[in-house]
Amino acid sequence: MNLTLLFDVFLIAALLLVSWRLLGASDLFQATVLFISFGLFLSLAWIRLQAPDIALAEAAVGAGLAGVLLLGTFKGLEPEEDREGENLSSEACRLDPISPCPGRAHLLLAFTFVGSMTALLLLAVLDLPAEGDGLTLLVFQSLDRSGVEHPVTAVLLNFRFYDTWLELGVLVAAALSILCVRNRLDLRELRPSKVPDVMLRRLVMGLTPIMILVVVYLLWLGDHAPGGAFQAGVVLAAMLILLWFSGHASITSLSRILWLFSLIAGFAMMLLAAVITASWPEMRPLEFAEEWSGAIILAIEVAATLSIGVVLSSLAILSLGAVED
Amino acid sequence: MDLSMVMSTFFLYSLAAMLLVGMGIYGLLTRRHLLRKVMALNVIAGGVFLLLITTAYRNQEHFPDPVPQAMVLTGIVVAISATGFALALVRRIHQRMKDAKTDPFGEKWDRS
Amino acid sequence: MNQMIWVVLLPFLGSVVCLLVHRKLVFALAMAASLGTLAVAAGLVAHVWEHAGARVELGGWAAPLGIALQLDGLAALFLLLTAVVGVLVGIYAGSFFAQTSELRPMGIHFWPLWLLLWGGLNGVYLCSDAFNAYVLLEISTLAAVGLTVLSGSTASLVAGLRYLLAAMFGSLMYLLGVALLYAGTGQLDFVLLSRSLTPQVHVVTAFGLMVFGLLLKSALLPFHFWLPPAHASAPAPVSAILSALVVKASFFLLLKIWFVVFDSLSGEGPGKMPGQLLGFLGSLAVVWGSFQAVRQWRLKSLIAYSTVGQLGYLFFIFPVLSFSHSPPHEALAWGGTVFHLFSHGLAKASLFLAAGCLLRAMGTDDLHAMRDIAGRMPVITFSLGVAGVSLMGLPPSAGFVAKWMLLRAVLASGQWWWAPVIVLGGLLTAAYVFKILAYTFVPSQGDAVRLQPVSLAMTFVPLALAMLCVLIGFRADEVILLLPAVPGCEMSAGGGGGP
Amino acid sequence: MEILSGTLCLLGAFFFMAGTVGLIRFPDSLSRIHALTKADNLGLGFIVLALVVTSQSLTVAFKLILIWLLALVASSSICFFLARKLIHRG
Amino acid sequence: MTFWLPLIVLFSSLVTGLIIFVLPEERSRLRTALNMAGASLKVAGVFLMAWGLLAHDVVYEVRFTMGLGFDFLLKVDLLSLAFVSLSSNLWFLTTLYAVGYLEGSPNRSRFFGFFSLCVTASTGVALAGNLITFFIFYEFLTLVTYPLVVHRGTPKALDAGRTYLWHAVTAGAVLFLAVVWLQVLSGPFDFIPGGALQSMEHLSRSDLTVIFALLIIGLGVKSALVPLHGWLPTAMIAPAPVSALLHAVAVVKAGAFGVMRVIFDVYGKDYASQLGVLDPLALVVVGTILFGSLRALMQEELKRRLAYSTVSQVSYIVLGAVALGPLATVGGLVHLVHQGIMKITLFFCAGILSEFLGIHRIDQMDGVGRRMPVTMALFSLAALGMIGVPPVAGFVSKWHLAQGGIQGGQEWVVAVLVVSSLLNAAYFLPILHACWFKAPAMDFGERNRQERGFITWREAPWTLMLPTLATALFSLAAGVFAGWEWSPLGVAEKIAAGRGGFP
Repeated sequence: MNLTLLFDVFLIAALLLVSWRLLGASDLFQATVLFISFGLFLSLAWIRLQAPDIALAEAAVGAGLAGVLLLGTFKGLEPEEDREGENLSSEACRLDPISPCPGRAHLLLAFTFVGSMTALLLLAVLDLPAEGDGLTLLVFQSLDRSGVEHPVTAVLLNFRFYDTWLELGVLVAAALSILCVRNRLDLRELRPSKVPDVMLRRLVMGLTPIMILVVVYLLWLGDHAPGGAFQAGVVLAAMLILLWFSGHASITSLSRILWLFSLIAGFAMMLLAAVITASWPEMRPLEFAEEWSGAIILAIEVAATLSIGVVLSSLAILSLGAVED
Repeated sequence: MDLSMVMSTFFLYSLAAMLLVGMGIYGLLTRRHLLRKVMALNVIAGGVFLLLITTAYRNQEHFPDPVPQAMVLTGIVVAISATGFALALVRRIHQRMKDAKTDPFGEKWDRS
Repeated sequence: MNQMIWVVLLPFLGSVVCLLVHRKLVFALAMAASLGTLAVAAGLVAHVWEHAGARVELGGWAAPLGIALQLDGLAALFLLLTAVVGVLVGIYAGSFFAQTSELRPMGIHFWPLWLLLWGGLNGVYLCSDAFNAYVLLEISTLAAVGLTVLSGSTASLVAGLRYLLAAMFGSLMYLLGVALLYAGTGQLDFVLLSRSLTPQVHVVTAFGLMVFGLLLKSALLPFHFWLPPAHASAPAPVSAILSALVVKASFFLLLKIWFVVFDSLSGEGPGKMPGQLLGFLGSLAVVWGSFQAVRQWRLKSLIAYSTVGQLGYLFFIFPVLSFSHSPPHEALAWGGTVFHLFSHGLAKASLFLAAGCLLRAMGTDDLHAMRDIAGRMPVITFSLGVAGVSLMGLPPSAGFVAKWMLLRAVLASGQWWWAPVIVLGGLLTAAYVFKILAYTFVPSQGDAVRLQPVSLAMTFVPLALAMLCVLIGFRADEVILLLPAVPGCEMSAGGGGGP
Repeated sequence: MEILSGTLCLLGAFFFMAGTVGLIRFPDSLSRIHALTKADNLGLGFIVLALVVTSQSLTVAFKLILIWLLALVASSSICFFLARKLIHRG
Repeated sequence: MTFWLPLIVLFSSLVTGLIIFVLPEERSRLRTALNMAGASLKVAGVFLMAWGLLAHDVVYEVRFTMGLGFDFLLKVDLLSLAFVSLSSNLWFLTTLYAVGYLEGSPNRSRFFGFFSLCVTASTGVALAGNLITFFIFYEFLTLVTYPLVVHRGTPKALDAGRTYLWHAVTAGAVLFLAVVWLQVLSGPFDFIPGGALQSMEHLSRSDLTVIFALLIIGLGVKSALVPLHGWLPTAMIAPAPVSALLHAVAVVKAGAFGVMRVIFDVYGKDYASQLGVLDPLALVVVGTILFGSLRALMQEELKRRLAYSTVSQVSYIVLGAVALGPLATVGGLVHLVHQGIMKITLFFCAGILSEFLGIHRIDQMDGVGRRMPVTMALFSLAALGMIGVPPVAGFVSKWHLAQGGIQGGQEWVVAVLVVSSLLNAAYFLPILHACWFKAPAMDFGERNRQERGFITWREAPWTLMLPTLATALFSLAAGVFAGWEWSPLGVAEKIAAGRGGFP
């Protein structure tokens, strides 16, 4: 029995060590790589805590995409002048370009503040009731009326539909904001910085059909097992990025309107569902009739996957593409 | 899996989550390179999500509680979109610095 | 009572349509969406006028499982304020972004983001679920930062990034608080939470974390470092929106959490200390923010620092109401705060828009460069003056009514030590308002800088906002009648519809 | 069956160990990648075999094999690109 | 009808002011016509109200609840009638004067807009029915007078404006605190001739004393009591009509009027003396009178000397309110009107001298009498009035103040009056002597005629002369016909009748 305990202790020790090294690492590149391993350890933790959906999403988004974004941004920040380590001597560094540099006193102050806060948090967590099943019973009772078997998908796309809709809104807001920063609403002329070679093209040609298969499988799986819109969307994003890298036609070859539409497809579909249900005479807003909810959820999931894939791949391409303006 | 075993994993992981949050905040406050700050924020987010998933894992009799898992899924997507935006801003600022060659704040923008 | 969801649906619909439709139609459609939202908001206010609040369970699922929308007096007032300022700023933005060729592309990005932000804000005012509030705050923050960096200048990029990091940190602390609450009680809905909370360690910590996160997002003194650069470097309509509306959303949530969710906690013995702390921080903000504003020489950073100062006034409600919920000064405190919200929202929006006109006309908003503005641009000087009057709290304006009620509440509740701060704040505000006005009187000797023509809409929108400020000053009774439906007094008496 | 999958797992673990030792000990990066990909692929193969043995249904076994194949393709191509880059940079 | 008349009087100048604001600069003819129409409408309305109130005891009242616990009240009683008639008549004359004075100078529509707003404020101060409405118009007055002080935009004007602002806004803040505190303690109340607080025994005496002190500080700044008078002399930078109407009539009198309202209608004279708050105020008043006259003596510039004389003269009014004798109350009230008329004549003459002869300092005034005999005659008349020489109005008020002092058993009042009259003589007579009996030091005629470019009768144009003449005649008539029932003295006696103090 103490084997799992041993595994837990090892996992937690690894997590804490990686995050400590990650924040304390002198070299920025090393910090980025450690950040990717931190994401992987975290998804390992999710599997241990029986949250397979989250593990899928964390591995793909937390470790994969965040890593790609960080590497892309890091690559853009003139890697060579970064070689010498960041020394904590007071005059060499600055907490913030404008505010003064974190001298000894500042570090001490920060340490005491954070120390006391963490102690308070630990006390609070110890005080938490060790036993409590939250809303599980309620979810399972109304699971059959939600039109979907898998409880997480039911919660996401029916019970708390409003949250998921707003979350896609967050994605759209982020995408729009980044595009405003570039002041142009399309990606057409973004080329990968290096010319793709034949080997990569052939590899990607082979991989693409399998990845499409995986995307559809994950999407269909969402109804009754861990899977669904987010995980499928992220795999789709990975595929699109690979296509772009290898010089094939990816989302950068889409026309402006088509690209914009696919960007907000998920959000717009949910908006449509909300508008219809809100204007429906006797039904309360966002309430799906029993027999229709399964079909509606599936349609929404397809649109959500499409828009998540396009948004996340645009994020990555924007940060990796050669900044030309 | 008897009850005490479940109890200890719950406390073990939630304590770890709080330590992660503490480390993340310390990193956020003292690290000065903006890329590091973004990473620290993601570490804090990881810590918070770990706490949520541990509370979901707590009731062992039947399936773990799906609501916190849905919350974490939404949280991950929110975190990645905010991080993506922050990184795009950092890259844009640095691009603007390089063009301008001068540093609006009087010294090299990002020491490391 | 299904109209409630429309106040969130319409802006989102507008933003989606504005993104896809051709450049020429964007302004017309956006204005249609804005006016529609204003109509629905007015309908909601009328609804609250007859029968107090309303509650809708979204998706037909009962509260603990599903999410509910909660409408009460305070929310209706916030909706109305956002709608009115939103429509007027929209009209201003229409002509602001049409001026020069390099502003025009910004205009296209402005509308979808602004409508998204508006929908998020309306969502925050109606939300009654802790996690839902987190997602709404995030969508508002991201859209707000997106708007801040719209102009693409280096200063706005740096300020936007610092704003984003601070806001993300605040939201994560808030989320941590929600996680602790959920772990402790298994509930997410505000009303159900307020019924099942007992003062344990983790509940108090969650309370502290959520308040800390929201304070960071509503820029109270120690956490205000991100506000002035962000609001000063953003384009005029955006900084008007940021100062008048966005900062208030997290304050609204703070009110809801303090007086609805943790109502039992903040009442007796130990509950007094946080109230006093917030009051102290508020008074520090009032004095320090206004003092900094007096020292600024650029008009927009002066107004931005004045926001930091004026926000301090909002935090006097916590110490005043934390002593006792006895009726005499409770209605006054709520009235004072709501009036201050209205007057600050309208006056600050008017000031920023007028500053935008001056920037457009003179090419710079440095106070030294002002030459005979009063003579050549009388309407803008007049709106600057009237908005300044309302900020100072001089008679005919809503600001005066706000200060009047706040001062009476403070004195009636026996905590007289807040009164001198309120009066001192009024003095410092007078200092920087008259600093602006003094420079508009400087005559232009020979070197009269030729003023760029400023379009009609851009001159008369600040005037309309300033006039609204004065108008509300006179029609105080209607707003006060709405107040009994405010969560503080009404909620504790038994909550909304319940599950 | 238990003992078989147990031994297979141990074998797999052993190969992983070999890979990591190779990673640390070898002088230049080229040989390091070589050691790493070779050992880890083999180790993964044994772990997958162990899982196939204990898995009840055929579809699960087939999926596991598919996963192993994909992992093989991925790691070998990455090793190829890395090696090419290293040689170019010389 | 009773509801509309006060509103018409109040808003006649507001409406004209707003219209003038929008008028383009060159439409001077229309602007003058508008000004004159507004002024005459207001004067007519005031006379109508006076006739209605005095003859038929019609009650004019406008009540309008503003919100939680306070309502906006305009109420016309005898005291407000005196002040509103003073300010409306003088506004009519000063507008005429200003049209002539500012001929051809820039930004006139802005000037006249704020000018009429300022008169609206002073009318509002007069007509206010309770402390809160009084406060609203008191603050509005500060707001609209600031642009007039900084009208010229020169750095000196901006500095003067800044000092004026600091004093006025601080006073406003202190007054705001006091009004709110009083409202919290006593609940909403209106001005009652005998004093509103007498009926409320439950209020603690210490709180009331502190509130009284705060109220007096708040009002003292505007009525230029000594420690708070700093802004008045520096505000002399403003153009002559501004310093004439504002610092002789509107702003300063609003402060004195406020003090009288507080003492008579809020606390009530007897209750105030029971509280023992009147004696320290008396001390301050005496100090102001003497200090004002002494500083006036030392001034070189004509307008600064007149400013300091205003500081001491206004304290006469407060002296009237403070001294126990009923006749002193009458003296104070009547001095409110007399001082206004006489001081405005002096400022008009000073304006003519500075505008047409470029005379600012007193030592330049030798032999001016020969150059402008009529102006200097009027100046001397008003100066004699200020000193208290019998036929002119000044004597009447000083006489009543002295009588009140003796009646109330306070001999020091008579002593103060005698000393200050001597000081007045000390700083006015040398001016008169210099301008009539000394040979002209500088030649005035030629330089100015070409410069002003118009051939006039050796005096200033009629638009400037007429108002000066009118105010001088007013001050003479107020003195000679004091006995007439509707003269300022008669009205003052009626006001004092209801205000306690009569045994």
